[in-house]
Amino acid sequence: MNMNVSFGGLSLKNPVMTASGTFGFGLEFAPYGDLTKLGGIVVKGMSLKPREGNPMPRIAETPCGMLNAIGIQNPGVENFIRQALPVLPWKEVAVVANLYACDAEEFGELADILAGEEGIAALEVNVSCPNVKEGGIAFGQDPKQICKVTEAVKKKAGNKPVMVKLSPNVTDITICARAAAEGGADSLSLINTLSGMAVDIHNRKPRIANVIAGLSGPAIKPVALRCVHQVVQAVDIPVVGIGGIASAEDALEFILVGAHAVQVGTANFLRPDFSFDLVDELEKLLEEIGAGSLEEFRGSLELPL
Amino acid sequence: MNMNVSFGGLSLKNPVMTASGTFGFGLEFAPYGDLTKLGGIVVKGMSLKPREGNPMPRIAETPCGMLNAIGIQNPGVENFIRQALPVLPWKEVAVVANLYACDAEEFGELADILAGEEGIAALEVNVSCPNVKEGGIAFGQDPKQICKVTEAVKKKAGNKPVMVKLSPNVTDITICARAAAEGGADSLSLINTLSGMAVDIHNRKPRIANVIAGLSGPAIKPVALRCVHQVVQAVDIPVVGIGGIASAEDALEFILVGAHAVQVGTANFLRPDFSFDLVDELEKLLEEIGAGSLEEFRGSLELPL
Amino acid sequence: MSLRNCRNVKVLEVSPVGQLKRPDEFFEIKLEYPDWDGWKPGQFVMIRPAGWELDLLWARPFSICSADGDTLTLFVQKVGRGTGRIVALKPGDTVSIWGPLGNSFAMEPEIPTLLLAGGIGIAPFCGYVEQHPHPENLRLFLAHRLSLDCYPFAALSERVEGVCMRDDQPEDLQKIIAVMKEQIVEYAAKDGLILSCGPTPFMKTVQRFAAECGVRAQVSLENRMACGVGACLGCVTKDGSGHHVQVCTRGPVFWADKVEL
Amino acid sequence: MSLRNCRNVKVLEVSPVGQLKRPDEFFEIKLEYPDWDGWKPGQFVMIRPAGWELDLLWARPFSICSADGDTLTLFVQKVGRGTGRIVALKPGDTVSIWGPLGNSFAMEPEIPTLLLAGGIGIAPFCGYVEQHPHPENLRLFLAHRLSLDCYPFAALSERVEGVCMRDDQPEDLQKIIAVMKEQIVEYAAKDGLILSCGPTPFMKTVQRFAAECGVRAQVSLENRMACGVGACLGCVTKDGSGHHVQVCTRGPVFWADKVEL
Ligand SMILES: Cc1cc2nc3c(=O)[nH]c(=O)nc-3n(C[C@H](O)[C@H](O)[C@H](O)COP(=O)(O)OP(=O)(O)OC[C@H]3O[C@@H](n4cnc5c(N)ncnc54)[C@H](O)[C@@H]3O)c2cc1C
Ligand SMILES: Cc1cc2nc3c(=O)[nH]c(=O)nc-3n(C[C@H](O)[C@H](O)[C@H](O)COP(=O)(O)OP(=O)(O)OC[C@H]3O[C@@H](n4cnc5c(N)ncnc54)[C@H](O)[C@@H]3O)c2cc1C
Ligand SMILES: Cc1cc2nc3c(=O)[nH]c(=O)nc-3n(C[C@H](O)[C@H](O)[C@H](O)COP(=O)(O)O)c2cc1C
Ligand SMILES: Cc1cc2nc3c(=O)[nH]c(=O)nc-3n(C[C@H](O)[C@H](O)[C@H](O)COP(=O)(O)O)c2cc1C
Ligand code: FES
Ligand code: FES
Repeated sequence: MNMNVSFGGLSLKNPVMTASGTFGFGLEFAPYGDLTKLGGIVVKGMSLKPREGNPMPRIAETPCGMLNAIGIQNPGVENFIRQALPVLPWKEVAVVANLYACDAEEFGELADILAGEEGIAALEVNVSCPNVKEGGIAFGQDPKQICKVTEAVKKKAGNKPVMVKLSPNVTDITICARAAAEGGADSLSLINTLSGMAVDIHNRKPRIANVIAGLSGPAIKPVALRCVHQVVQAVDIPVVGIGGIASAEDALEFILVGAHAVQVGTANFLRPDFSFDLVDELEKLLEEIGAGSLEEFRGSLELPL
Repeated sequence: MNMNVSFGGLSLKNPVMTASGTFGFGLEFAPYGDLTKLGGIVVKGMSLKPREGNPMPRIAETPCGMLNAIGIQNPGVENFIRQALPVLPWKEVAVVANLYACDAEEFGELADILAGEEGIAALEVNVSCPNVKEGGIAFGQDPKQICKVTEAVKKKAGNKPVMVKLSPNVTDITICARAAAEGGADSLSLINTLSGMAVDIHNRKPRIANVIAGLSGPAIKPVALRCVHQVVQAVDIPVVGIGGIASAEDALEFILVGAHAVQVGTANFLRPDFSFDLVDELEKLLEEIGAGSLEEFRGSLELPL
Repeated sequence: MSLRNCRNVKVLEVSPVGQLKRPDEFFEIKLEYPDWDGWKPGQFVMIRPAGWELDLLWARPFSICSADGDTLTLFVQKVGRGTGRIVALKPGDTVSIWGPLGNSFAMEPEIPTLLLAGGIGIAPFCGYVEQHPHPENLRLFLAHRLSLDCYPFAALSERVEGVCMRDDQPEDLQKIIAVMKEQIVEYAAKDGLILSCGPTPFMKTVQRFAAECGVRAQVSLENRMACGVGACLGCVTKDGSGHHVQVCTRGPVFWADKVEL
Repeated sequence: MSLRNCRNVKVLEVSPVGQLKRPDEFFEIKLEYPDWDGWKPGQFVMIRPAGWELDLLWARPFSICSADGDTLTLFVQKVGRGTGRIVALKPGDTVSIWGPLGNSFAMEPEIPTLLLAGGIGIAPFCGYVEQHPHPENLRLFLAHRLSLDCYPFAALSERVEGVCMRDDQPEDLQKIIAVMKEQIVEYAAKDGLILSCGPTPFMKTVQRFAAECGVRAQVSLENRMACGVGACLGCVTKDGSGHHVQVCTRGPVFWADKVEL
C-alpha cells in the first residue's frame, strides 16, 4: 500500500514520526533500526542557549504511563546545527526541529536560525514554557499567545513549514487550535503531556524534583484521541496525532479520527526498535482491516447522527 | 489508630468514601461487605426528574482505565428519597447525595428537596452538565457558573454541608476551586473524569455512542494528585481526593498532598469488596509507614524550597 | 455459606476443548467452588485473575456451566485480551470471583422446552439440563461455527434430544434460520417454552419468530459489564417500555417480548 | 553479529541464590545470548519481559555478570514491582533485551586494583574478574547485608583475594566505613586503582576517601532509566563541571572526581 503522506508542507514516506524528547537527536536509535525507514524524526526540544534542564529526579513510572520533567535540557540550537544535524540522514528522512522558547521574540530568533538549514524539513513549536511576564500561565494555555508565537515563527521561518504543538491542559483545545491556525500554522501536532504529579508516601516527597511533571504513555491515549477528534473538526489545517501510541492499532485510531500522521513518544522506551517496526505493522494492519488506502481510511470515523 | 475525620461539616468514621456513579445506591454492594464500615457513600448522581441516560454502548476499557458516558441515568430525586434512602443504613454511615442539574435554579430545587432529608449527610454538586444557554460549555469549566451554582445550592441546603465536585478539564483548576469557595462551598471533591474518547478501527465507529466520554481509573491518578495538590495550596476549605485510587498507598498519596478524605470510584469494579477492604488496609499502612496519626500525615508532603 | 459473595479462589484446571479450526479457542475452566448456598442455571459470575494488577480493570462475566460443593465449571471462548489471559491461567493461580449473579432461565418441568444455543451460548444450558427434573421434556438446538467437539454438545445430547447445525458455508445461515423457525413454530403449536442464548443477531431471530408465533421465549444477553452488580449502569438494555435496565441484575435473561435488542 | 542491538530472547533459567533472611530476594537469571560482537565489564542491558504489555512501561537495567556465545547471566535483587516480575519469569518466557550499553570499568592489568562492592553492586565485578588477565592484582571487598551465600562472593574469591564484612548490627556500618578507608589509603599508597559499585551512600563514601587520599577511583551509578540509550535524559547526573550527562551512555561508570553524587 502507498504509505506516503503529504500535508502542511511536509512530505513523508509514511505517517510514522518520532516525538520530541523521546528519540534524542535520532542517532541514539541508529543501532536499533534504519533511521531512513521512518516517516519523520522530531528531535529533542531546543532553545537559543544551552539548558541544563531540571534537577533530578526527573522521571517516574505511573499506571500505563510515565511522568517527566526534563526541563528541555539541550545543547542549544547552534550546537544542534553544528554537531547533531550533519550526522543525521536528513536527505532521506524528514527531520523536524522542536523549538522551545519563553517569549515570541526568542521563538522568532530560533526560527530565523533554522530557516537557513537545508537539513530541517519543518519546525515544530513547543509552547509549553510558562510565560513569566504574563503571570506564569504557559503560552500553550493562552490562545492569544499561541497566535502571537505562531506569527513570530512563521515570519522568520522562510519556506519551512510550521507545525504548532498543542497542550491538552486547557478548557477548550479547539480555541487553541484556531488560534494557531489564525497565526498561520501549516499544521498542528497534539497532544503534549498532561500535567500530573506523583508522590512517595514513605519519604513524603514528590517523586519528581520539579513537583509537577508531564504525563505521557498509553494512559493518556483516550484524552489524546478526544483532542485530535475535536481539533480535526474545528480547523482546516492538517493534524498530527500524538499521545500513548503503543501499537499499529493505536496509530490507526488517530488516523481514523483524521490525523495525517502520528508521533510515537513514550513507546520508544518500550524497546528502541519500536518505531521502526511500527512502520511495517501499520501497513500490514491497514491491509488486514481492508482499508482501500491510507487516504480512504483517514478521517473515515462514522459518527452517530 | 484513630481514623475519624471531620471536615466541612461532615464527620466520617474513616476517610474512605465511595465515588458517585460507581457504587450505585449502596445496596448493590451490601452482599459484599458491611456498608456501615465505610467512611461515606456518595450515591449515583440524581436529577429532579428521572433520566434514561445515554444510548449504548456506554463503557469501554482503556489502558489502566475506562471510559464511561452513562449520562446520569437515575430514577429522579423523589424516587431516590422514597425507595433507596430508607433502606440505606444512613444512621451509621454518611450518605452523600450527588446532585446533577443543568441550571442553577434546578440545582437549588434539588438542594431544597434534599435539605429536609434526615438521611442525607451532605450534598455533592456535580457541575458536569453542558450549559446549553451559555454555548454548550460545561458549568464545571466556567468559574462564574461554578460560583453561581454553589450559591444556589448553599441557599437552599439548610444545614446540609455542600461539597462541590470539580472537573479537571480546565486550564486552571485553582480558579474553579476559588470560585466554589467564594460561592460558599464547605468542601471540594476532585477530580471528576477526564474528557476522553475511544474508537474501533474495525467498524470505524466510536466505542461509546455518546462519542466523548469520561476517563477514570489508575491512568488518571497522576492528574488527580496534581489537581488536589494545586487546590489544597489555593483554597482554605477542605478537599476530598478522587481519581484512580486502587490501593491503600494510592489513598495515602492523596492524603499526603492534603486531602481530608478520598473517594474510590473505578476500583469498586476491580472487586465489589474493594472499598471495604481499603478501610482496614489504610489504617494498617498508616501504621506501617510510621505516621503518628492521620492528622500528622495529612498534607505533610515536603516540597523542595 | 453465603447467598452471594466475592472470594479469592484457586484455578483447578484449564483444558482446551475439541479439535479446533482456530486452535485454542474453547476452554473448560474449573475453579474452587466459592461457598455459595446455591445457584440457578442462567446465572453468571464475574472473574478477575489476581495477576491482572491494573491493566485490564474489569472482571469478565461467564455463565455458570455447573457447580457442586467442590468445583465450579466455566466454558470460555477466547475472543480478546481478557479471555486470552483467562484461558492462559494455570492450576494454582488465584482469581477473584463474585456471584452467583443475575436472574435465571424459567424452569417449567412439565412444559416442552426448546433450548436454542448459538455457539458459546450453549454454556448456561449445561447447568440447565443437569438441574432439570424432566430432561425428556427438553430439546437442545445448537448452531455452531467450529467443529462439534469444541462444544459440550455430545454430553448434553446424552441427556436430552439434541439437534445441531454447522454454520460453515455462506448458504448455511439461511438453512439454520429456516430450521430455527420450524422449531419455534412447532413449540408454539404445543404451547411450549423457548430459551435461548447466543450472539445478538441469533437472539433477534429468536425474538422475531417467537413474536410471530406467539410463543413464550426467553433470551439471555451478553452485554459488556464493568461491575456485575447493578451499580455502574454500563450494561443496560431497553426493557419492553423503553426504560434502560441493568442486564447484570435485571437479566441476563429477559422475556423476548419485554426487551429491545 | 552486531555491536549493539535489541532482540527478543528466551529465558533459560531463573534460580534463587543463597540462604535468605528475606526469602527470594536474590536471583541468577540466564538468558539466551543476543548476537553481540562482545561486551565489557561494567556495561549493562535493558530487559523488558514481553508479558508486561503496557503496565510497567520501562525496561529495567542490569549489569552484565558474564556472557559467552550461548548464555547471558544477570544477578537480580528483587526490590519492587519490576524486579518482582522479572524474577518470576519462567524458562521459555520471552524478554526484549537491548545492549550492551554504557561504558565500562577501567582495566589496567598491571595495576593493583581494589574492587569495592556494596551488596548487589558485586554484579559487574563477576565479569570484571573473569576478563582480567592478572586476577592476582585484584582484591574484592564486599559489604553485604544478607548472608554471604546470597552473593557470588565465594566463586569470585577463588580467583581473587576476597574480603567481606556484613552490615547487620547498627555498629557494623562504622566498622565497614573504617575498613573501606584503610583499604583506600593502602591502594593510594601503592598508586593503585579503585573501582566501586553499590548504593549511593556507599559510592559517596568511596568518592570522599578517594579524594582525601588522591587515588584514582571509579564509581558505577544506578540511576533510574527509561530508554537506556541516551535519548530521554531521565537518568542524568552532574559531571565534574556541573553539566547534566546521561548515566546510560556517558556512564554508568564515572571517575569519582568527575561526578557529583
Ligand atoms: C452474562 C454473560 C455471560 C457470559 N457467558 C459467557 C460464557 O459462558 N463463556 C464465554 O466464553 N463468554 C461468555 N460471555 C462473554 C464474555 O464475557 C466475553 O467474551 C468476554 O468478556 C470478552 O473479554 P475479552 O477481554 O476477551 O474481549 P475484548 O477484548 O473485551 O473484546 C473482544 C471482542 O469481543 C467482543 N466482546 C467483548 N465482550 C463482549 C460481551 N460481553 N458481549 C459481546 N461481545 C463482547 C468485543 O466487542 C470484541 O469484538 C458472557 C457475557 C455475559 C455478559
Ligand atoms: C546501570 C545499572 C545497572 C544495574 N545493575 C543491577 C544488577 O546487576 N542487579 C540488580 O539487581 N539491579 C541492578 N540495577 C538496579 C535495578 O535496575 C533496579 O533495582 C530496578 O530497576 C528496580 O525496578 P523495580 O521495578 O523492581 O523497582 P521500583 O518498584 O521501580 O522501585 C523499588 C525501589 O527501588 C528503588 N529503585 C528503583 N530503581 C532504582 C535504580 N535504578 N536505582 C536505585 N534505586 C532504584 C526505588 O526508588 C524504590 O525504592 C542496575 C541499575 C542500573 C542503572
Ligand atoms: C521524556 C520526555 C521528554 C519530552 N520532551 C519533549 C520536548 O522536548 N519537546 C516537546 O515538544 N515534547 C516533549 N515531550 C512530549 C512528547 O513529545 C509527546 O508529546 C508526549 O510524550 C505524548 O506522547 P506519548 O504518550 O506517545 O509519549 C517529551 C516526552 C517525554 C516522555
Ligand atoms: C461508571 C461511572 C459513573 C459515574 N457517574 C458519576 C455521577 O453520576 N456523578 C458524578 O459526580 N461522578 C460520576 N462518576 C465519576 C466518579 O465519581 C469519579 O469522580 C471518577 O470516576 C474518578 O474517580 P476514579 O478514577 O476512582 O473512578 C462516574 C464514574 C464512573 C466510572
Ligand atoms: S455491569 Fe455494572 S450495572 Fe451491570
Ligand atoms: S535512560 Fe534515557 S537518557 Fe539515560
